[in-house]
Amino acid sequence: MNKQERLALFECMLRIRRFEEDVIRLAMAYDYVGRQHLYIGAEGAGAGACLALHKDDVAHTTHRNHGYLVARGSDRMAMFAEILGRDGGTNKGRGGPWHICDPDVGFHSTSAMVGGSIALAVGSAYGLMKQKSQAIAVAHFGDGTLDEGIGYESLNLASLLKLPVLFMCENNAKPGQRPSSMLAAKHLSHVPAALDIPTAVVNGANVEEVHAAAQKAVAHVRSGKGPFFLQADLERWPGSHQVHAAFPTGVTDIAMAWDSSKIDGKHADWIKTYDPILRHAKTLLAESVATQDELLAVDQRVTADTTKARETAEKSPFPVASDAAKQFA
Amino acid sequence: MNKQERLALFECMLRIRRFEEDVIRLAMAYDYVGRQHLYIGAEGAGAGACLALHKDDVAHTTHRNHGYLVARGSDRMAMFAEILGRDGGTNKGRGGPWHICDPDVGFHSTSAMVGGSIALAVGSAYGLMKQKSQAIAVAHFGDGTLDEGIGYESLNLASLLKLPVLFMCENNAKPGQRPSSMLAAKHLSHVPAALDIPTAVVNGANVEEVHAAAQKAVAHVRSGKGPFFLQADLERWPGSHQVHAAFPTGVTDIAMAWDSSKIDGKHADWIKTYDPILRHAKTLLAESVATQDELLAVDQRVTADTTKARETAEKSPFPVASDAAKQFA
Amino acid sequence: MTEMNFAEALVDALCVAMDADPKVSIIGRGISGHGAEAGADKRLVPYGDRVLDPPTSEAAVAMLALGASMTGLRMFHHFGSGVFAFEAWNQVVNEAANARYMSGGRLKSPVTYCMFHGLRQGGGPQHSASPHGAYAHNPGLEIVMPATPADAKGLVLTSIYSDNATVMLVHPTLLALRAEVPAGDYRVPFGKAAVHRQGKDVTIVALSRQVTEAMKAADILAQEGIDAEVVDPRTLVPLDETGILASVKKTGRLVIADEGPSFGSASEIAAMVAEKGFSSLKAPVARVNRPHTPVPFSPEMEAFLTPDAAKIAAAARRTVAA
Amino acid sequence: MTEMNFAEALVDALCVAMDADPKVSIIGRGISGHGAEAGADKRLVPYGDRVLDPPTSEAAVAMLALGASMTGLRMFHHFGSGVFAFEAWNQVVNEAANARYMSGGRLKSPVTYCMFHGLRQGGGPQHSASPHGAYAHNPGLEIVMPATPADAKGLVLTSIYSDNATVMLVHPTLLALRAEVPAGDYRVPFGKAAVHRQGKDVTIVALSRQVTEAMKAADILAQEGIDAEVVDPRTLVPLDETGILASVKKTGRLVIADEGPSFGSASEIAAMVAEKGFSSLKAPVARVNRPHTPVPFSPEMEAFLTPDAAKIAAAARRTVAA
Ligand SMILES: Cc1ncc(C[n+]2csc(CCOP(=O)(O)OP(=O)(O)O)c2C)c(N)n1
Ligand SMILES: Cc1ncc(C[n+]2csc(CCOP(=O)(O)OP(=O)(O)O)c2C)c(N)n1
Ligand SMILES: [Mg+2]
Ligand SMILES: [Mg+2]
Repeated sequence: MNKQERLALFECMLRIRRFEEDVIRLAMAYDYVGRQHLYIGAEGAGAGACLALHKDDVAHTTHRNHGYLVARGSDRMAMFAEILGRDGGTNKGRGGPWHICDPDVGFHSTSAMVGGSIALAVGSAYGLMKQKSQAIAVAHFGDGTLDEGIGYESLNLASLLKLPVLFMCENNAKPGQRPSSMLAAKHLSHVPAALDIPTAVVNGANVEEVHAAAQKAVAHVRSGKGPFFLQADLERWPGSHQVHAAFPTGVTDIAMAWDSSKIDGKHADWIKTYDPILRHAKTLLAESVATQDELLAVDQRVTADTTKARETAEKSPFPVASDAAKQFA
Repeated sequence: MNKQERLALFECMLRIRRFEEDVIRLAMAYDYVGRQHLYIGAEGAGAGACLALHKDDVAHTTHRNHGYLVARGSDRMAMFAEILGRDGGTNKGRGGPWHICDPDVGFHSTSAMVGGSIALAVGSAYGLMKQKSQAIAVAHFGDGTLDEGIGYESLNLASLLKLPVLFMCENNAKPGQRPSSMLAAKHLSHVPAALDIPTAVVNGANVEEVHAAAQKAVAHVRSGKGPFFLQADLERWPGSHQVHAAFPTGVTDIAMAWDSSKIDGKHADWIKTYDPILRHAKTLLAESVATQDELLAVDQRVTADTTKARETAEKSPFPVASDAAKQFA
Repeated sequence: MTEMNFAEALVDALCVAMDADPKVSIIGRGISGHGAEAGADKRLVPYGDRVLDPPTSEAAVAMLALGASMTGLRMFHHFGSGVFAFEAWNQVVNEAANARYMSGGRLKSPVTYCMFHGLRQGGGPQHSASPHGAYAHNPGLEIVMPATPADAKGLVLTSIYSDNATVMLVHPTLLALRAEVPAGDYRVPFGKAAVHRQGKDVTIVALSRQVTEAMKAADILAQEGIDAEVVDPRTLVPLDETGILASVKKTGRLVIADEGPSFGSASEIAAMVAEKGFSSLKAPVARVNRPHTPVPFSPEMEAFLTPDAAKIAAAARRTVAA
Repeated sequence: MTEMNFAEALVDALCVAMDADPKVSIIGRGISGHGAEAGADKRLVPYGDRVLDPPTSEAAVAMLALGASMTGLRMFHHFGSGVFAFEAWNQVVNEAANARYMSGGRLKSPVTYCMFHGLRQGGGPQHSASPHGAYAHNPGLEIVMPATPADAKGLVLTSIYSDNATVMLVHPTLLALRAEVPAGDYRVPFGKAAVHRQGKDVTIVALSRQVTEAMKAADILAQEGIDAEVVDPRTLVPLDETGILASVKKTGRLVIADEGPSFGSASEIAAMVAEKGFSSLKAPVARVNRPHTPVPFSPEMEAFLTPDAAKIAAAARRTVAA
């Protein structure tokens, strides 16, 4: 990977982080903002996978969806506006945070039902194959999806029909907390393997490892060899199931990558040893790919963009309430 | 296995066969008899498994249910009566052929939804475990069940909770016809194996092989070690999906076991090389466990019993039609 | 116009659509059922893999259809029995039904889910459901119930070319029904009731197979001097409220014949008239439904529960006498 | 009698049942929701593995509950949101609903399926369903909708001791509602409406959270000289037709307030009265439902769709003026 690509991964992850931090700010400011499932801590998986895709590849995501859309360049103003239920939102305020839809950058329906995204992605793959498209389909989903029968059925369908779909599973079912899945399998990937789907498992905190594996997986799928199951193991960010908006690990300061005195609080350990963005920053510095100033400059740009997008969204109007029952034609 | 046990397997299989033959006769005589899913050709699996159970073990079956009930001694008159929709039926005519229920011999709900029996059996296992019963639960189901997500979910639940349930899968998904399942797995049993359930695969046409494996599997489950998945591979009987009642392989003549001149017709090959009853009869004769006369005597008894049960059922009254909307309290 | 049976009309519509548009794609088998009309499906064989025979995985297959429809295919997915589609309930009523609206109109979801419903003689407790009312209860779906071969063809084509998710329910006993069917790309509009018989004494709103029964009932009633109007809404969502209200305004009396149990389609039609056509009503509304009970297998019991011409005629007589 | 909130009353009922009967067994978590009342669930911790926290496999878990109930356990299974239970639709409406009847009465199925329903502010298109009408449409199920803490307790206990499959729907915004609740094994009979307020001008039949709204509407109406009677059926199946008809006979006017869309509970109640209480009616029936549309996330749009006291009062005024 060249410098530009490695910096692109950094910028992509940071864009996601800054976006989610602003979502927390919005959730604190507006009581009607729905329950948030934030992508903080999973940026390595999302950025690593999404930057391996083409613009016209079709993805379906779960409730934890913001990261992928930001990674692939969905308009952040429209995303914030959707989260705020505004008329200028990606879905004109009809969908809200769980259902952000942006076909222009490859995002079809986002389902908040566990098992929804994997099954829809298999459908997209079928549609793309029948239309002889060069694009592939991507299912972004969590380990919880393999608890649901439809997850298994979807894997089977894809394998049977040799569909062009990348199964991108983010496994944060780590011991210690109540896991988001309860699977008797010794390893999640035994399930797709039993259905004759090739699999690979990577460390989701290592964005370069994810990206390399995703590129291989995408090439496999795009070449017509059928589905591939890529599993990124993750450690859950402490706020990942928050009901009330909060910053358990604080706002990320990029300087934490070189100045650990800035790190404190209950979750200092997570920040120090796990945070995928700081980890990648450290690598870039250690391998002299970038300087501290270069990284700070990226952050400044990203933060400014994000803030502007959020502020514009906050000023944007609501849809006309009495249009609620109007259907789209 | 001693002579008595080996003859018991023979008699059990024959009881099922004679029963199903009479079901075909009824379906020819009464146009309202529902669509029949007959157990002919699968007797090796059903008899082999059922004779390994205790009377209080709780089983759930699919649409192809008659064989198990006959094997475990459900009153055949009441079964025929149910198939005829009579008041004296096992379910007072409310259930019909697909739903024969007989808790007295361990049969709780029979579901005609693919995936129903396996899931209910897991529930029975949960109930038995919570009530510290020595009994186990048995799920009788076909390969089709593993197409359904609920089949997978049920395997997972049983494995997670270490439930006392025997998964008795009859796999007749043989190439050549449209199979009853379409699974991308190289072997069906890879699915339970991925969920950490021990498995064994036997030839369902060999009743002694099935029986021995079932005894081992039942012992495993009863000892508290959790579920077991026993797969009996079967060749589909040519009439197994019949819409119109017919005898494609004819009425079984036990003498075919020693006099092949009695075998003819389109499916002579199936009768000669596959029929599990004739196969077992040949073994019993070859190993001098029984004589031709002994086997014929068993048949005479079984056929007479069956005929009597059927005729009694045919004479039994229908429930009062206007009671249809009355619920049971 | 050619005479054909309902099963042939269904399949004819699929062939017309596939011939005209390469994006039309089908999932399922046994579209013409498992009875004497099953042969109609043979016309689909030449379309090869444009007709997918799926595994027994209703939920994932329904989503395959929906996801594919979002990429531009026009999907027609036949589940077989409506009770099998229960395995895909969330996928149809919560995913497909919401897909277009919740995208703010950015996605289209041209998927049609077709299935059999009804008291079919010997279906027993688990194979006799008539779930159209429950589907109609979920906003975002178009609900279609053809009662004649021509409507079968015309409604299939309108469903396929609709950009919304549509659920079509077919009564298997209708498959053998023969009648004239228009050739080519014939479409029946959604939301427009068919008045099968004009009358002035009582309106019988009937759905699916009950249209046939209502026509028989009207014949019986005619002999007794009662002049019944038979109205088939054809689509439940959208519902032709104007058409139904106009008929009730003319007759002043309303009988609704539907195989579904209470809390369903007949309830909605009765409620709608009690709200918007109250001043037209000269007598209590009457519903001819299956009673609120699981369906027994026993044949005489099932017949006892099944709405038919005699029961419709009896209800109409009561209503006219009230 | 102790004052407690609805969530505490629900949990109290479960504890009473588990203490009295070792066969009572629970599945689910978040019975008291995820809001401020969630702490009520802590009382369940000491019951250990009598409360199972299941995987996200709604269909198989619903069948686990049903199968276990056939072996003698009395199962209470909470799905969380009602839309999650859609994944178990076939298992609830086709397996559990039919189990007892189709066995000819040989099996019992003492299983209760509990879930949240409703427009809950910000649920958006996929998390706002009110499926009670669709459940009620499936014969064989008892359908229960408590609107007060006391009814929550009393209906949970009656459900647990019922030998039939029962579906209970709870509106999450009710969880915080506080009121007196009887101690011990308190049971509320199925099929008996509660008259929360006597009145002579108009009957408001209200369900679940709409009972609270209807009471507010009655206060508003009282100030205008309109005397409303508020009736809560509490169970949809069995439905207290006698109680509803008696009220309509007294008032001559009927408004039905229910969050479900059309083709549902309000439709059934309206239809039932249009059939059996037609001669009592002095004005058109009025329904206050959510409109027939997917539910938008945008807060003002959602509010626009949500039935409330003002909408109920407006409907009552129209009805009284008609
Ligand atoms: C069908 C269904 N059942 C239950 C839920 C409730 N639910 C929301 S998120 C979640 C956990 C999902 O876990 P996973 O997919 O691993 O995602 P994570 O939150 O861990 O990123 C559950 C069970 C749901 N949304 N849909
Ligand atoms: C949920 C559901 N979907 C579809 C069906 C229709 N169906 C009836 S039998 C059958 C095949 C079942 O195959 P298998 O379980 O292997 O049993 P077999 O008939 O081969 O013995 C199917 C798909 C059904 N009964 N239930
Ligand atoms: Mg997870
Ligand atoms: Mg099979």
